Amino acid sequence: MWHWIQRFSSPKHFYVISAKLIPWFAVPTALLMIVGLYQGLFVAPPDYQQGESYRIMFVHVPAAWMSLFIYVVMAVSAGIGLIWQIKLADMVAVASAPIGASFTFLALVTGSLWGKPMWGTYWVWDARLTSELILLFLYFGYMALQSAIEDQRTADKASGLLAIVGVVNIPIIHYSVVWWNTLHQGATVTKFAKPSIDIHMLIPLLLMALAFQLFYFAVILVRTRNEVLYRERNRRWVRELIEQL
Amino acid sequence: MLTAFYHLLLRDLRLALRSPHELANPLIFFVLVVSLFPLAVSPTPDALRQMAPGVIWVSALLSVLLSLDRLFKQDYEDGSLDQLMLSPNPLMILVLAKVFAHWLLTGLPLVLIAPLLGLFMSVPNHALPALIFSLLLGTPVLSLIGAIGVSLTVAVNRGGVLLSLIVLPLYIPILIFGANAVDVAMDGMRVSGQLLFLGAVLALALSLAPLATAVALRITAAR
Amino acid sequence: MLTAFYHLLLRDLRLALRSPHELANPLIFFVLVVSLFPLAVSPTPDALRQMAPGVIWVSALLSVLLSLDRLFKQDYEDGSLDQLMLSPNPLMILVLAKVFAHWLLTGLPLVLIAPLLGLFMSVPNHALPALIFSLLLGTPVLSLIGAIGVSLTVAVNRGGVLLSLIVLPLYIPILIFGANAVDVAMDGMRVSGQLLFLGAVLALALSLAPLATAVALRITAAR
Amino acid sequence: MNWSEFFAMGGYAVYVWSSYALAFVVIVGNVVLPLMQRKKVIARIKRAIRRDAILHDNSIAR
Amino acid sequence: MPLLEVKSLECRRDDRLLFEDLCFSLSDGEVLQIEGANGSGKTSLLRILCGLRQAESGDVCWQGQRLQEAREDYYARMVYIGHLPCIKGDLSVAENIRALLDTRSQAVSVDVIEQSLARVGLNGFDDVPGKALSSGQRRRILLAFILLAKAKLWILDEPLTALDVSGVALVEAMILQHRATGGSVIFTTHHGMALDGGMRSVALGGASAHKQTSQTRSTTELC
Amino acid sequence: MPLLEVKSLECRRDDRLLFEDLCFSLSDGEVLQIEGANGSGKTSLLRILCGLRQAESGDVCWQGQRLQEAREDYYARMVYIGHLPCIKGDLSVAENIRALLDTRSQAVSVDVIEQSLARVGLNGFDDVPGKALSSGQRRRILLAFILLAKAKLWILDEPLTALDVSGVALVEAMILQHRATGGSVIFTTHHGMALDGGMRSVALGGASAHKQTSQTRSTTELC
Ligand code: HEM
Ligand SMILES: Nc1ncnc2c1ncn2[C@@H]1O[C@H](COP(=O)(O)OP(=O)(O)OP(=O)(O)O)[C@@H](O)[C@H]1O
Ligand SMILES: Nc1ncnc2c1ncn2[C@@H]1O[C@H](COP(=O)(O)OP(=O)(O)OP(=O)(O)O)[C@@H](O)[C@H]1O
Ligand SMILES: [Mg+2]
Ligand SMILES: [Mg+2]
Repeated sequence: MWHWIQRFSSPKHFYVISAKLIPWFAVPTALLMIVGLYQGLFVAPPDYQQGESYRIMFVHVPAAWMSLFIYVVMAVSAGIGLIWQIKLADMVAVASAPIGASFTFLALVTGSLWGKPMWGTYWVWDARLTSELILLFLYFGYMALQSAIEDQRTADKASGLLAIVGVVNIPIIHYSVVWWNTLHQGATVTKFAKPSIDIHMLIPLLLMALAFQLFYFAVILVRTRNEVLYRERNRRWVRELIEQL
Repeated sequence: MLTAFYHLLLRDLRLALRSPHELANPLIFFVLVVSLFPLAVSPTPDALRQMAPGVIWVSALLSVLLSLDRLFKQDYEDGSLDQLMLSPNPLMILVLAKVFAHWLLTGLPLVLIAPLLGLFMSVPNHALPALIFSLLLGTPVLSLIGAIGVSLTVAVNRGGVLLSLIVLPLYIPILIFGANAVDVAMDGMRVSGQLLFLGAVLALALSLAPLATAVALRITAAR
Repeated sequence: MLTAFYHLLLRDLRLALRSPHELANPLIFFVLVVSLFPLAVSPTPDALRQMAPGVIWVSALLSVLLSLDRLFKQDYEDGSLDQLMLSPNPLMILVLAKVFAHWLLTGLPLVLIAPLLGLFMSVPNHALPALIFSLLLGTPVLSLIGAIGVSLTVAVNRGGVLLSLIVLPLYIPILIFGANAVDVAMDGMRVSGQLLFLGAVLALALSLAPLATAVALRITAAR
Repeated sequence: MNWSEFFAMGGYAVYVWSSYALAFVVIVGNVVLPLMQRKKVIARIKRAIRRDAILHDNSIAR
Repeated sequence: MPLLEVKSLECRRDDRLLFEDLCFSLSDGEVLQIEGANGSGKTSLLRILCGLRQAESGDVCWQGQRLQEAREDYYARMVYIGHLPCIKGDLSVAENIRALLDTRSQAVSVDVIEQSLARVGLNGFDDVPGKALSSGQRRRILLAFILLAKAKLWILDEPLTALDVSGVALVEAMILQHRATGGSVIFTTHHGMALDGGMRSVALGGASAHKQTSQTRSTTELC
Repeated sequence: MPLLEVKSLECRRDDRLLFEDLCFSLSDGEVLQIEGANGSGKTSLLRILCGLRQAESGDVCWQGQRLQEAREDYYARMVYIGHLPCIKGDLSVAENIRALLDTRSQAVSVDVIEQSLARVGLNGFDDVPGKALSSGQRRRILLAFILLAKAKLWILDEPLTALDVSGVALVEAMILQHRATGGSVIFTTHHGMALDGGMRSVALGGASAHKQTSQTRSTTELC
């Protein structure tokens, strides 16, 4: 097991393998997205309360989920990089940040676009909305620290530590709707009991969520590959590879 | 003389842009501080609207205050300030260049993002121009006055808090008129009086502050 | 080990007290910022009371934030930090000593003056204990978390704003619970829940933050 | 259901379609940016290879 | 068993390889000079030897144990001074020395400090604040610190910086005396040091052709 | 008329008298060394000569005019480097040089900068950021600056700091060449500089007994 991890986590090996993996994520992403969009926009019935506006859900909720998920991935891989000194893990963390930030941004904007018709205002300062905003700042802080420190090793370790410390915010976001009474929807899908949502709405939502997930995997591979190339730019194998291009 | 102004301005801008986070940071700080208030106060939209001008203006002020030490501190510590003072060009012009760079990097972004924050804090649309213009006239004054403060404290170790002590009282008139302009605009009244005042203060500061800063630098940087 | 803690604590206190303005400054900054708000907002006593907990807490937070750079920055720049890291004593203990000194110099004075400011902002008497205790439990956490942030940015030029970007998001839960405690107390309700939370966070921070800071220092101070 | 009704989204068109538009932008951006980044990295490495070759030649010439 | 052993150390800065496969060892009573032109990596090497930096690969062993494992013992028995002053401007000379010794948990009496100050040519300066010293006087404080630190191993990065002729002679005498009592020294300098009895040297960067020392010189043991 | 004339200068720091009634003058093509032990006031004197400090009494005259009146002309024709690096970590080497020259309103082409970098042994380093340089490399940037500054008078405070043997030789050659073209130099150093053709020296603080230079030495003209 350990041996396998070591082997796979060698940047060169990763670079070779990942090239083959990307299509396996990219193609299903496209398919799922098309099906999900069709189901969400044409098949799912209007909501009896919210009318058509609820269709924002099919982008808002997956984006919001991804914003949390990516942060956890980032923190965990940063932790792995910090403790076991696996360079590839650091690279994954670094590559995750901009993707996570963009999804957080998407969740924030679509949320407030949804909020206008639902709550009558784009923005309220309640716990979930605010903590999601803070999540965006955590991403920014990570990226800022990463770019502010010149030495790559130092930058990885320092920003990794920050990512780990920032993870405390994740449960706060998730449980904010429980701990504080807020305007925002409580858990409707992720409840353990039967989800309190119409099955015709649930299916496209899950499809879209899966599509977003796979999309992340595809993009993270591409970004990590860039990171590998850049950081190993003085290694012989990269030089040879580039010369062949 | 003009080229010296221009080159120094360029150098400071380049230095700041070298690290991309530099550019975004005062902005993010501003947004963060503004959002601290609703969090801490958890108000109704109405109460929020009422506090908005004050909160935005106080945050802008603090954000400028915090970024002041980039004006001269580092130049002092690494000796570049000595070289500036040994320039054949009038020190005043160089000071003006540095202050201008500082404003472009901190004040201007605040002005640009303020309308968005105004919306967040449910400032009505018709009051946004007043918000923008009051900041546009007010933030350069903050930088100019700040420069005097920084030049006075540049030789003081850990002078950060001392600096705020010196500078904040001087900022207060700007704060009052700036916030008041927005307040008044929210009530639908004319704000030309407040803006005129801010403009007059800006003109005054532009003509006097660089001189005062230059004099202060010659005094404090003797070592 | 204990003597190392004690001596370092003493050194930092002595260094700060050497310049008397040091001691007063965070306090004065706190008072100034708190008084900026009534100036900018010009509210009724009722509205003032409503904002009071938030404003006091935000100002306390900013005042700690501003004073954070005295924690490690100078030691880093003049090489003393290298010497600390070459100490045979666990770095964690030394970090704890420095953080404790920082709190004694910034957090504690804030706690002591807060009731006065509360009265200024017409916080009712029965809510003052909540104000004091929330600050007493909260400000050490601010120093502890701040230490992590400072240690991460200590090698970054002009890291002041970067520091706030890193630290403020981590401060927000403290801010929310702290201000909320006072809010709730003003309504005459029990605040033990909020205070318990703050206490728990303090315990957590006390046990983890010095370790994280020490790790961060070893990372960033490599040069 | 006809198309104009579909695009009207029951009066919520602005909100729904701007959400989807933004989602589109974010997704496309997440595809395009890494690919551009890849180009940049490769160009940079190529430049480094060329520079090293020149340096190498020089040192041999000496 | 050698006191300090360096095993195939590699160091890179950015893209440049400074040294690789560097091996040498140091035993009791030995003096070792690290040679090399500007930028050849002397400072980087010394910081790695102190455990302040991590090498890209290779190990540093203290009495047979890897440095990371022997930290406490190692730090109790070595002392390092680098390019940076480590002097607090607000503390007096005596307090500065005391603060430096405190990190090593070493207590000393006033008399002892005064003796060491006399030795380094700072008699009568014990209550002068650090900021009122000239550059050479600051470096002399560090010499007093080294004298008092009672360490087995001295690691000195350009100890002659800013010292006048009498200062140079003092450092030479200090090193000779330390060696005579069984201590070891690793140092760098660009100015020939007159140490009779010989010392070994390690050259970095192949740039040592520039150097014309009149010392006995053993070849570097590259593995 | 001498280029620079010093008339009965007095300098005190705190309560200590460093020198009084100091007089000397410097004409075209002359090289003058300020001698003195650590703390004898060399740096203070040079800063007074630059007009960065005010002497307690006495005058400095540039071509017969008092310095305060001749500032613009004086600064256009002199260049000073002190103990401090003047190097911006975030700017590249070439940009650093350009920034220094900009304060003198001097524009230079890329080629010229590269030539001067080659001269000071930094070829190929033009796009390396300042913070990635070793201490000696940083000082070499200043040498390139002096070369490009086209000044009549050089005032150099310990120009040999951190330089290796080749660096010292470079500074010697630079000074000789400057003198040959009619330029003048005032410098301090604790390490003998080999300047054939002789130079004058001024000793401060009576501590020059320590110095054993092999130079031709004229006595100080104390009035
Ligand atoms: C700017 C405004 C908004 C933000 C920042 C936001 C943020 C979030 C976040 C972070 C989640 C994921 C929570 C988790 O998985 O723990 C989420 C989920 C969700 N949001 Fe929003 N939201 C906003 C507005 C809205 C609005 C206006 C609605 C609808 C009225 C809404 C409906 C939902 C729903 C249904 C979920 C899924 C809940 C679940 O089952 O987990 N959101 N939102
Ligand atoms: N900021 C200051 N405040 C008070 N006294 C000072 C200050 N700086 C220096 N001094 C005192 O002035 C004297 C001269 O200092 P100066 O730096 O001019 O000496 P120097 O000849 O350059 O010494 P060195 O060879 O060590 O650089 C010193 O004895 C010092 O104690
Ligand atoms: N912070 C840094 N980041 C990147 N590279 C650096 C950094 N500091 C130094 N370097 C590079 O590492 C090399 C070695 O630097 P180091 O300070 O160890 O040299 P040195 O031998 O001590 O030189 P000097 O005699 O000038 O003090 C230099 O060529 C420099 O370019
Ligand atoms: Mg060095
Ligand atoms: Mg000096």
